Amino acid sequence: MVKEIERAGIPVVHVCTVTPISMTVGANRIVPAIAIPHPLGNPALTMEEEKTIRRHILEKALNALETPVTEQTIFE
Amino acid sequence: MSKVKVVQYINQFFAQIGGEEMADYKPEMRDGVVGPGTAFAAAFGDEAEIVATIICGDSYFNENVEEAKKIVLDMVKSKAPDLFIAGPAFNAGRYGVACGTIAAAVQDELKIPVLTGMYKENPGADMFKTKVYVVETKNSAAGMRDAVKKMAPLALKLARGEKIGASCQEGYMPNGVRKNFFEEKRGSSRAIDMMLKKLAGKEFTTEFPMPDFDRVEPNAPVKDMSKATIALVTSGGIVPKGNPDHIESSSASKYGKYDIDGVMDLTEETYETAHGGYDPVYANQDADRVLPVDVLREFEKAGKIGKLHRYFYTTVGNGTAVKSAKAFAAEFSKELVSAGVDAVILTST
Amino acid sequence: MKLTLGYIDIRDIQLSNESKVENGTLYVSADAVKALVMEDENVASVAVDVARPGESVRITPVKDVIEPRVKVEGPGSVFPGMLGKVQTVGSGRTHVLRGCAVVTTGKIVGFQEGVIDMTGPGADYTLFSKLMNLVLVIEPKDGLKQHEHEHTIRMAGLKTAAYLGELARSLKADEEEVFESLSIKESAEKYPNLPRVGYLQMLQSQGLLHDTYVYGVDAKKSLSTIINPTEVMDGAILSGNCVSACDKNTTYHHLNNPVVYDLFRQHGKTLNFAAMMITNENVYLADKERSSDWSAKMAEFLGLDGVIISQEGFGNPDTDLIMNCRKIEEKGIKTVIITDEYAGRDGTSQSLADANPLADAVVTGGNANEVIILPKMDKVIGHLEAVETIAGGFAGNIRPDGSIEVELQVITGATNEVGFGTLSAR
Amino acid sequence: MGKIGWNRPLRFTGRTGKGIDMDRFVLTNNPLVREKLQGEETVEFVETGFMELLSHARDYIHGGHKLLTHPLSGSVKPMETPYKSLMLTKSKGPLDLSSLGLIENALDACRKFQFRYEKHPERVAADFQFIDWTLIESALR
Repeated sequence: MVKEIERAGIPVVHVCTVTPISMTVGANRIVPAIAIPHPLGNPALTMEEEKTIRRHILEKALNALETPVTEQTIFE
Repeated sequence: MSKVKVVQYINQFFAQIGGEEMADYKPEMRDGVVGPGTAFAAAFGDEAEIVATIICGDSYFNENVEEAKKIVLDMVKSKAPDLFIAGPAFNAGRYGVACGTIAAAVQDELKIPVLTGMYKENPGADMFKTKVYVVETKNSAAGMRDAVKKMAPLALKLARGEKIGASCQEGYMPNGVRKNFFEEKRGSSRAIDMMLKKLAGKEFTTEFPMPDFDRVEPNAPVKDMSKATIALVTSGGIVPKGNPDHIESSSASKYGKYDIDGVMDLTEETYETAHGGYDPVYANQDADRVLPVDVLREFEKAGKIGKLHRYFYTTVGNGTAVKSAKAFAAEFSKELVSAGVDAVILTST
Repeated sequence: MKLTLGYIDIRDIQLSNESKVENGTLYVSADAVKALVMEDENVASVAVDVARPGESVRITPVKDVIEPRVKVEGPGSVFPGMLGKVQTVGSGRTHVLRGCAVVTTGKIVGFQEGVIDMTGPGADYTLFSKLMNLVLVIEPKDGLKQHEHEHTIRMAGLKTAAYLGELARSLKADEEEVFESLSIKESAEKYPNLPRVGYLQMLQSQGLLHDTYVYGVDAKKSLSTIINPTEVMDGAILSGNCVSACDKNTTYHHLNNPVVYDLFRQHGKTLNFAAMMITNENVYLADKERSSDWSAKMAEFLGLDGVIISQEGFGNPDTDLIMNCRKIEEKGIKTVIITDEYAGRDGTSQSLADANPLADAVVTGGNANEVIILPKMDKVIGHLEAVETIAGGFAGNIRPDGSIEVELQVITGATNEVGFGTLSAR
Repeated sequence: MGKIGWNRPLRFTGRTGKGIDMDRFVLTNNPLVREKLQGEETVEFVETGFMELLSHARDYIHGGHKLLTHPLSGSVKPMETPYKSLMLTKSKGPLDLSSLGLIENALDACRKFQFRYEKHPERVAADFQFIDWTLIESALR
């Protein structure tokens, strides 16, 4: 899916837990997420703490979208 | 057995009307054989007859797809043929795409068997080889004789509803449907032949290609994020509560597109996941954990991003099963482009 | 190690009061065979029957197919460690009753498959339909446990095959073939310019009806190892499995392993058949890692340029197959893998349960999910209710005219992964 | 060297050397497996279907548990037998990618088979249970 979006000419960042799968499916900008059932959250935390994590991940995602890349890159 | 009735579709060039300068030529139907039809007619002998030939300019077709499709479909319908042949298009790109498009339309809408042919690198080949039978031809019209030799027998089989063999036997491009057949040599000796070629650095053909691992070049980054429209796409199956479009939990046959105009936060009461590929408890409690609308609204308000796109797209494809997701994505990516979306955040579980 | 195979061609089997081979006919004393099989106190009864190519006969559920052979010269005897003593076989001279087989049937579990049709469309999918088959229908004593039942039928087949093989001991061979494998050093010196090709055979080893034996040892209990390819011709590897019959190796497949024979036939001409390795397909994931590590290590140690890998079974062995392939390729050694496919009835599903781009050279035995209609046969040898189970079970349907619609997977050897047949798919 | 059990097989890391104390548990929907392993192994028995059991295992893997046996063990087709037993670690760690790949591929593989086992008679169910037992037993012993 990520490849098709990229192919259409839109830069795309893939936020996902299993980064090696993201590499295999051909994502170019990758941001690691928390866990499969809750990639952008963590039910063990309070809602506010969760939101902080989510902000953090999305800031990385925006940063990835603003960064030129020439090959598959994971933004840790 | 009665004679098979065939309608053939060709472009302005093969109808000897003209080259690029005549590419705007509008669809026209002539009775009987035109151009390459002669060679097909010879190959068919008494088995089949080309009752009509439809001619259409490549530019006309590609620039007026819907209109051209409708006119050609009506023409084909009026002749009620047993089979529709488009091309062969060889390496002509726009002709190949036209052949694939119209063949797929005839097959789907008129339920008439279809066949086309083109060179393997013709863009029409990749686009249509899994939808209609596409015979692999040489890269120029000099390969007409060879193309007819492969296409004519397959055409007859298709028209008569006979069993179609494996791609390598019948000459069509592999279409993702695995078909059994008997080889001449047993498996062990085929393996040794393949090994010897591989060791010698010669070309060999695997009998089962591994799933695609191709790559797409990264696009240029977003220049000014504060003015950019960001769209959210997820393979995590987030849908409005109640799953109004009945998106299936696995092997999704469709994707969802939902309006989030004015939605600031996804709550337990309003959104849920339709995904069957993971424990849904956490996403159902708070769908922002998968589709982070809440934080992106914050960013929008703070001017970090220009705006969040009005619609989000959702599928249930999991990380490893990419088969059907690909087709959906190609479709909605077009919408994203025309809606002026600058970048996409795709979240996966 | 050098082994001469003397082939005695069998063109017919007749039940008779004396067992002998005469003018290409194998005469079998059913009484003698029965007595032999009944030596096992777990057997309640045994019926002996003959199925010939072209006859309207269906054999089911097939447990094993075994070619009668006898060791004429050289150490050991056939099926070492199982019938004979544990002694290295594979040298000297062995006689083969070519063109015939012992087929055992026995209903060990309620969902067994394994069909051999001697005529009709199903016959095209199993090369055993081309053989003269002596079929043993074995009934166990009441209450016999599945493990012992399997063992009883396995041994009955081997003993009968060895008994028939014995008839060939002093016969003159119709044809002879010599197979010689050299030591690593000798072959390297003799064929310095030929590519060194090895064969890695994967053996099913997961549990009851999923086992393979090497010199009598359950393959799951062994690490990957080296075997001399002529050893398999004397029955060093034999089958204890039959579930999902299309891609399981019977003992006949092991004795006639086509990768071994075809590599030998190219040996010294286009390649140097440098070594044969065997490995297992265990359930425990750590075992899979260990066994495939070992295969790759051996391939490197033996200085191979290429390895042909054959799989046995589907699903979980796909993981072993891809591990073996990937780890060997990562050593810079080229691989070709032989597998089969489960692409769904319509052929559109993903064929293997695992994949890797390094597996770029694949030979396939075809799609085992493809549906075939098997017409009603005049006679069924074996267990009628097995046909009903197959037909009514997961893989098939009974049609009004008595024919059954089944997937190829029920046919013994249909999509064999040592490359025994010509079936393929694209 | 010598006294700390350095030569003990790696699998036996439990306090007592008994399966029940080791870092493993059996997830099964097979009553025979529950019965056979009672008191010997940690068993989670779930009364559910084949696919559901795999999904259950998948959730464990998503939570950081590792698979110890192959989810497609056995050649009895996934949709033929209703029974499945597999082994996972009790401990949790970072997401184990090979476990994840295995379980996802297994679920994919299952979807292409048709469920037919409801047609089998009672006795066959016992056979299926037994075969499933021998498969998991081969990994435990």
